[in-house]
Amino acid sequence: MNGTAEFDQPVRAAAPLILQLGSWEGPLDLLLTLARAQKVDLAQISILALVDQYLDFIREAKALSLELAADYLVMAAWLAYLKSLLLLPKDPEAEPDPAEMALKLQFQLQRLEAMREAGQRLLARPQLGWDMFRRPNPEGLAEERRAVYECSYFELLSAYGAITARRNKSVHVVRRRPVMALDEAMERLEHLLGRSLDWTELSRFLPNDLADESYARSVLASSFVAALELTRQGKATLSQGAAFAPILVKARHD
Amino acid sequence: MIEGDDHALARALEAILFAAEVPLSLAELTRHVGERGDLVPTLRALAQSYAPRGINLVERGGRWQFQTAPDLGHHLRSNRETVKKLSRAAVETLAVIAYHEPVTRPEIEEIRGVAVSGGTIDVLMEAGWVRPAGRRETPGRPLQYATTPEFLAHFNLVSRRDLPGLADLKAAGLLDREPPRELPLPLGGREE
Amino acid sequence: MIEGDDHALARALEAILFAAEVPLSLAELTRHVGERGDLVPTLRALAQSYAPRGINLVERGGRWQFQTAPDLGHHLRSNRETVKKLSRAAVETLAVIAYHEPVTRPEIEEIRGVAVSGGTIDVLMEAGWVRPAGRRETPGRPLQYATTPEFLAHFNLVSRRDLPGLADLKAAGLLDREPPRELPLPLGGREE
Repeated sequence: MNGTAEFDQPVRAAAPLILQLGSWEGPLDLLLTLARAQKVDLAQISILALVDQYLDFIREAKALSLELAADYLVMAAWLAYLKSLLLLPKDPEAEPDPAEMALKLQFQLQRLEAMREAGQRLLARPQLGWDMFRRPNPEGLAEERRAVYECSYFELLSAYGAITARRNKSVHVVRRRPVMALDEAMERLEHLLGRSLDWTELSRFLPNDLADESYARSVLASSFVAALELTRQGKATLSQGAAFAPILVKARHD
Repeated sequence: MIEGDDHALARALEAILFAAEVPLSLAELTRHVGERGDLVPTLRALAQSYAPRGINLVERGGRWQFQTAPDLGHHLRSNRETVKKLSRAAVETLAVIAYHEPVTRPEIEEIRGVAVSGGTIDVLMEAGWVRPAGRRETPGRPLQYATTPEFLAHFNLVSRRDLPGLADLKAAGLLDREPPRELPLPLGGREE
Repeated sequence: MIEGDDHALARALEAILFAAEVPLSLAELTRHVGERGDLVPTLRALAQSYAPRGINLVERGGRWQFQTAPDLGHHLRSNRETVKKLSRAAVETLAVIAYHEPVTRPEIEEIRGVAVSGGTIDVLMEAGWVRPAGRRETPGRPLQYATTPEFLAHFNLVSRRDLPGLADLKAAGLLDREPPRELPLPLGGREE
């Protein structure tokens, strides 16, 4: 295979082989360099020739007792395996399919070369800070943070409602007083009426110890309503001589 | 745009002045473009071509520079709006002003039953909803506050008369259902 | 120059872009000029009016900026510019990310056939050209990398579609993860 001769040239030509080795970025890079030496489109590359060149290179490096990174040896083993598969009569059952393995290797080489070229084409483009320049010290744009306040109509109205309620409640709390409930007043009045047979002023049925004026008013009110209610129930009779005259009450037993 | 031979020179001058860190004198410009004769006519023509634009080329004390057109300063600030919720104190103060305007700060405090900090009214003025509305002609001449048209617009009101009355608020359940304070008690035997 | 109503908008955009510290997106421009409808037609017209000048208005990765025309670099490069050389590994890695983004580190390593040292991606991120772009939703959730608007701006690209040879590479299947099946395989000695 003439590949060996071709490959010998660039490697031997350069000064120390060890430096050459270090200049490759891994086995794929080395393979790409060897493939380029075939001077054909990568799509037309002879994979078998490429494998031979790679294996020759590794053999030479070993003969010179050069330290080879493990991945170079792994690639060599893999390529030797691929070569043996490719040379064997075609086995349709073979897994993996050697043709596909070779195809993948070819794809990887093409792809790496494409990315390498793309990188060079990028670098060849006009670049900021070399070809184009921006303003070095722009004034900048001031940003004013303006607060926008949010408040719904409902919040506004319920706030006013709350204020109004608070004012009313505060007045009410001050005047809060003990009251006599209607039930209590009825029970009490009915009980007292049972003991008395004559007309009696309603006010005389009220408790005597009404020091708290507001409680007195409550007792008076409840007792009056209790008297009305007992009358309605037919348990009492009410009488009043004139407007604002004392109210008289009497038990009714019929 | 400038035509002919001057075009290349004008382009170079534009780029140089744009990328310069400081305004440049004629000598400095010449150093960049090389000896090209008098640069002033080209600079003048360039300045004229920029005159209607938002960027102008100007000469100040013999140095040339690009700058933004002087009338566009307001565009160089942006307003980033941040939405803030009004504090409860602010909402209440706003409500009192709306219902009682024109109203003085002591009056607001009396109605709310709490002291009103100056910041609270400031916030309402910043929001554009409250404005000072003259002084009350009473001792101390206290400042009065009232709402603004923006206030009506924000709450979608045609006028302040659109604000619901106390009865409406009550019907809407916005008032506590405590009894009003002065309920006459016509039971007076004893008091009358 | 742009005529009529658009003139005021064009002037404002010129001034804003001139004063801006960084290239601005449409959203940022809108924040400065206020809601004025679609800004793109005005920006395009403005860019066209600057095309023959020494200063150009360009869109790079969806952001707009002024810069000097690319052919005038020789007037502007003084001794202050020092070119920072990218290593070959960094250039290749940048190309792999730009043409394959979003791409994970194992994918970069597979394409380059060699482990990517941490420093390589760091250098690209430090330059502001590459950014982490979320995780791939596959086992291990590997981090993905992509290019930035600053990358496009640096290499004078309007968008990724402008990457040199992108369409050809795509058509050749070289940006796929796997080799295309129908790719012909001239297996050297064996087939000849």
